[in-house]
Amino acid sequence: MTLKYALSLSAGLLALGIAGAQAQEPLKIGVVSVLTGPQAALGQQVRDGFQLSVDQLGGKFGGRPVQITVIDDELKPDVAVSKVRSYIESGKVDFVVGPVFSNILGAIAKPVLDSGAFLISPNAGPSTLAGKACNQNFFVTSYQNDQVHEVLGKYAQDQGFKKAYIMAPNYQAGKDSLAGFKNYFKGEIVDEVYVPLTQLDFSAELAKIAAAKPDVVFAFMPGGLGVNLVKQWSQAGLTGKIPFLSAFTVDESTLPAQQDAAIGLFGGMTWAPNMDNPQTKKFVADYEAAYKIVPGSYAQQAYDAGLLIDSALKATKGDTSDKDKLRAAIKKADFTSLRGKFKFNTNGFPIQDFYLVKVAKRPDGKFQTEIAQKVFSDYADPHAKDCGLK
Amino acid sequence: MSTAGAIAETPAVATPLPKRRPVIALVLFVLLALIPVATALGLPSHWLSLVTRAMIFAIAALSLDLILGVGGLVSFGHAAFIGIGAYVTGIMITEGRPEALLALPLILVACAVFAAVTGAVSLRTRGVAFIMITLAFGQMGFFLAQALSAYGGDDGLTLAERSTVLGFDVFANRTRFFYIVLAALAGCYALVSIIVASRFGRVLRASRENATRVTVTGYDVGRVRLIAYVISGMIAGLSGFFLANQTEFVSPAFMSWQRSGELIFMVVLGGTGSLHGAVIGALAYLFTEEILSGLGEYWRGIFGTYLLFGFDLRIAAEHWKAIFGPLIVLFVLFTRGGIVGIISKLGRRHD
Amino acid sequence: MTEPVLVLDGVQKSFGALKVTDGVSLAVAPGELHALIGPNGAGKTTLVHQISGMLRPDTGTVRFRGHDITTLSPEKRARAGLARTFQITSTIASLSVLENVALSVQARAAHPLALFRNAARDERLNGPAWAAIEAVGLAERAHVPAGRLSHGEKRALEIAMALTLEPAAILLDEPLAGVGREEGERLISLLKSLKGRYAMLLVEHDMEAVFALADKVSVLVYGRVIASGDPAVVRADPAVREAYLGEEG
Amino acid sequence: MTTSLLIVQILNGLQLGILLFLVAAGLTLVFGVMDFINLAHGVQYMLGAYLAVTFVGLTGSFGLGLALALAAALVIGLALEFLVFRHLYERDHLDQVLATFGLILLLNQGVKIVWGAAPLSVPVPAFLSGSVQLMDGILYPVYRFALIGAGLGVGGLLWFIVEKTRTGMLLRAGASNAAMVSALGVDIRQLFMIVFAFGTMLAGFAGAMAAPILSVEPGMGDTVLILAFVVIVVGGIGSIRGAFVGALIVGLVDTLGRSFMNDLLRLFMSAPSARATGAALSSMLIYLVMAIVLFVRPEGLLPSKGRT
Repeated sequence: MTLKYALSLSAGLLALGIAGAQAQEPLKIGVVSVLTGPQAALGQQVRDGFQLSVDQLGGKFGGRPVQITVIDDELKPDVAVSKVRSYIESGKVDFVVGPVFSNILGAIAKPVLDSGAFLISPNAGPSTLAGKACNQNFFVTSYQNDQVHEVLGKYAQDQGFKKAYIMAPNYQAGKDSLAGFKNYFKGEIVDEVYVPLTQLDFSAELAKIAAAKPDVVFAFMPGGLGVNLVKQWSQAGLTGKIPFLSAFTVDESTLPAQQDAAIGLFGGMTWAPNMDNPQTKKFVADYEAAYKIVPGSYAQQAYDAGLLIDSALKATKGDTSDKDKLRAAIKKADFTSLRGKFKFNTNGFPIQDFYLVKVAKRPDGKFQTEIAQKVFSDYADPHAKDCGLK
Repeated sequence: MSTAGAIAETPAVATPLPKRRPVIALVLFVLLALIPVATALGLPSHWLSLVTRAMIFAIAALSLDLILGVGGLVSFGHAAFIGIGAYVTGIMITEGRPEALLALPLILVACAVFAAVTGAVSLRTRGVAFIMITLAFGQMGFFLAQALSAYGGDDGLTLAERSTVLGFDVFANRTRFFYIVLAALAGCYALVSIIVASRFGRVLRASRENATRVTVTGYDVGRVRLIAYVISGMIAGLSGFFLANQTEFVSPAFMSWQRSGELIFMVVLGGTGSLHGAVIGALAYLFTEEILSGLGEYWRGIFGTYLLFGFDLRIAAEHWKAIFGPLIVLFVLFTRGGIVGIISKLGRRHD
Repeated sequence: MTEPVLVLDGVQKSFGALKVTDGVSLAVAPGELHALIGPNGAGKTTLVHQISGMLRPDTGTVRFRGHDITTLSPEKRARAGLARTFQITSTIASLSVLENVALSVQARAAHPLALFRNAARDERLNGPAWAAIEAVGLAERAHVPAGRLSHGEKRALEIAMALTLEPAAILLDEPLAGVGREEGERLISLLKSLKGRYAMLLVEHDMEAVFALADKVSVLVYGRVIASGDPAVVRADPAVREAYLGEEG
Repeated sequence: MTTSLLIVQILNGLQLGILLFLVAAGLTLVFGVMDFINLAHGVQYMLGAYLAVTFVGLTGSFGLGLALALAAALVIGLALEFLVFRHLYERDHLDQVLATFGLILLLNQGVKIVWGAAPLSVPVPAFLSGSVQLMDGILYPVYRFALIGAGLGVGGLLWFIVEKTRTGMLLRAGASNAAMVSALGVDIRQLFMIVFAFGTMLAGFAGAMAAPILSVEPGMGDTVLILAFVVIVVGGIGSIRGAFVGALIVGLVDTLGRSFMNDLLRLFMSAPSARATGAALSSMLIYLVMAIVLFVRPEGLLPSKGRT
């Protein structure tokens, strides 16, 4: 029994070795994403969006077979670091794609970049990595975090709102969010509220909003917080009375739960599933066919990350040994983004258009965000000037 | 017996100090010391980091066992000490003072003060009230770390460098760091063993079982427990120092209540009160987590495929918690006294 | 006569409306075995708790060796030389007999809470512990965990632990309760051997034992001392016979 | 700050308290009577919410869906009792904690496998979808009044059962002395099973009632579990009255702290630092209250009789 097992084991290892020698060496890509806990819905979009790009390209980037390892960061920074480090140590890793959240990115950026691998963030884009701490091997296919909040601040300013009530969870991204909004909104802030990340019931805040009578409300309430807030907002009869602007509060990951309560609420984004270009139409249709849900920006940005890597490898003919050549190829961003226009700034963050998006119900009964108007054109984040890269 | 008092006082079955203990501990440490050799011989190389991390948690679990297993005090806020150790390390490095010989005394003092203050309040209560009040202090530490926006707030703090010893970057080499942590674990183990076997330890052990008897014998049980609590907190702070240096990152998540719960879990999994049980529990917990969550990759590494009877094991790995959970339940239902309980049962069968 | 070791003066304790001990006064002289008897619910154990410090009297004072100890904590009373045993035996079940007694010796040693000094091999603790164990006749059982002792052996162990505190007085709360006949006789002879060396306050139901051992007897009924004095006199007291002995048959 | 705002905030606090009471009642009952620490109570609450999503969706009726969800929660609860819990009653608390922690892992992942990771929701039933104008600019949903009513109803029912019925007498006796109750010829196992089933139903009911206002998502029970534990230790373990009072205190402290902490601190400090301190303080507030209560009264505010 033991002998038989040992024999089959060594045979397996032998087969593995031969296979590795014959085929072209696979491209090793780690996808770091949150797959457990309440935020797993976002992480699944990232994983699935990236996988879709690989599948559509026949399992190969630039002609090289892709070997994806999915790493669940559990939304715990120290867990993420140890898993990512383990993965990097396990062998020559070419790319790490991920994660969803900035605090995880802050934790894994150093070990990934120190190893010489390229780090492509499909969502998180913290200001530190856009500015002083920028890195030549770090690229972002989403946006700099502040920019989305600035979209709403600019819109509120353009609309001539005078009094705003703004709220976010009590953590760093929440503080950055409200700061981003205030960069462009110059009216009066009647109240600036930070709620615990675990808050269940918003009735206290809603009562304060009703009492303060602002012209506009801006909220950054990601995930389940947003579901609770939007449902309770609508139940309190505030829908339609006070304009509701938000970031990461109404999107394709939360809409299945918010449903009608979210209709007419505004968000800010660089893309929406109804974007009028052929690649988006195909992507949305394929994604819905494969995963049965409407893809959101998380999936879209991860998909773009896949296309980006493919474009770079095509340029280098599958070669990853010359890092400088590969980096130059990535910086060209020579692929057809679902957003249409897409190019990289010196700090590895995109320069792109931003839109106000609005929640709508599709004819088939599903919910999605739709582009309402363009707010910024070719918008580059201001942190790039703090970055020493050329 | 009152419910509130029962939780901490029940496990009166504890064997005082099993004779087999030094042998098991010795075997354990020798096996650990061979891990770098094993990785050189083909064990996946990231196991070196994994085992280092497991040993860091073992230090914390060991410190918890001193109060939980030996002293009968179930602290549900022990992660706060890991957090203090990690944050002092991180803040010192950020402020340009990476010297470990400066950071370590500061960590020990900070943890001792925090333990003395919170312990003095918590130890007025027993049983479930003690669990909850330590949880409360742990949560306060968590929210405080979250409010430290100068040091990253909720996002945590990436360390610019590792701690140095006398100016040398001794933690840079992973194998060296492994052996330093192993030495620290062995040192803590020896220290805690000595304390448990000491006059103080005898009073602490006796207090868990029968505090009234110990009191009328002439001891101030509250003071004994407070001293144990402070010592335990200081050792846990040390593990925070290592954790910060391993991840090169500190975050409020280090002191979440889930982390405190995991520590309790490690101690109970290994077997309470035996000290080496806590170490074994921490190792077993992290190894099981690693193997289950990497099930597909390990399978492929051995057999060259993700499939087992046509089932993609990567799916099982994604839902590893749904496997881990029932394993825990089965383990509790069918064993007594944790892993150490199983070992000593096997040992008895041999005799 | 010499100054009494333990003096209770008007000790009173109520739980709600119920006065459990109602102005109890009594004195125990050095070397004297003073028995406290009374029917169930008379307040005997409550009184012992107040003397040992587990409960605090509402009014009244407890004096020990000339000092007022009414508000002192139990561990301080123990260190002052006031030892006790429990109605329900109270030992450390998982520790051996030797360790239980050594724990008690340690309490009066120079560094009772030394952090790094090994306790099990410490002859300064084990020596006196062995002496006490031999005095109560448990030498053969010294390495058995206390939890596995018979009931009478546990009583003896408790007495050994009390002796190592070098007490000036020992409170014995029903040491014979639940002990078989043979073991009971052994305990009685043990107590007899201690008589004269320690002041003892013995709470006991077993009348045979009480009258065999006691120098002085006090009778507690509904929280009050209704009679106190020489055993023979108390036995003859009509009030006692009615309230207590009559009941016993 | 206006009086009407204060009144609305107090109402909000009470309503959060009632929701917590619904969760805490089952927890304290199981803990008090059976001396059993059931960490899985939180995931049973979550299951209730998920089952409500499914059954309300299937039947199209909130009432019918709720009833079916409760029945399903009961079936799952009894299955768990049979497979797991019943073997743990005699074990020490740490074993119970460990095993029920395992169930948390299983069920949190389990709902993700069955229902997916994305948040879900239950629509507010049509007959409760109206709202009442309590102050200028804000409507108070009728459903929330229904929630308060349900909480009070459950509280009253429990009080009646525990204080006024023979079963309640056995429960109270069982809480202080299980051996005595079994000596009376009562099958203590059966009694425990009934209590556990009832506790499960309460958790499921709380989850189903919360589903129309809260996001139904994996892990939703974890936060609530900790709050429920805070509630029962503040109130006194095993005491229904204690759980009720504790829940109201936690609900009020949390809501009022969030509402007025900033304004209060602004009297002493600048607006930005008041905001920062206020946010940190209001997160900590309930834990601070719990620590103080336990420090002053380790047995809780209204401990049940027969335990110390």
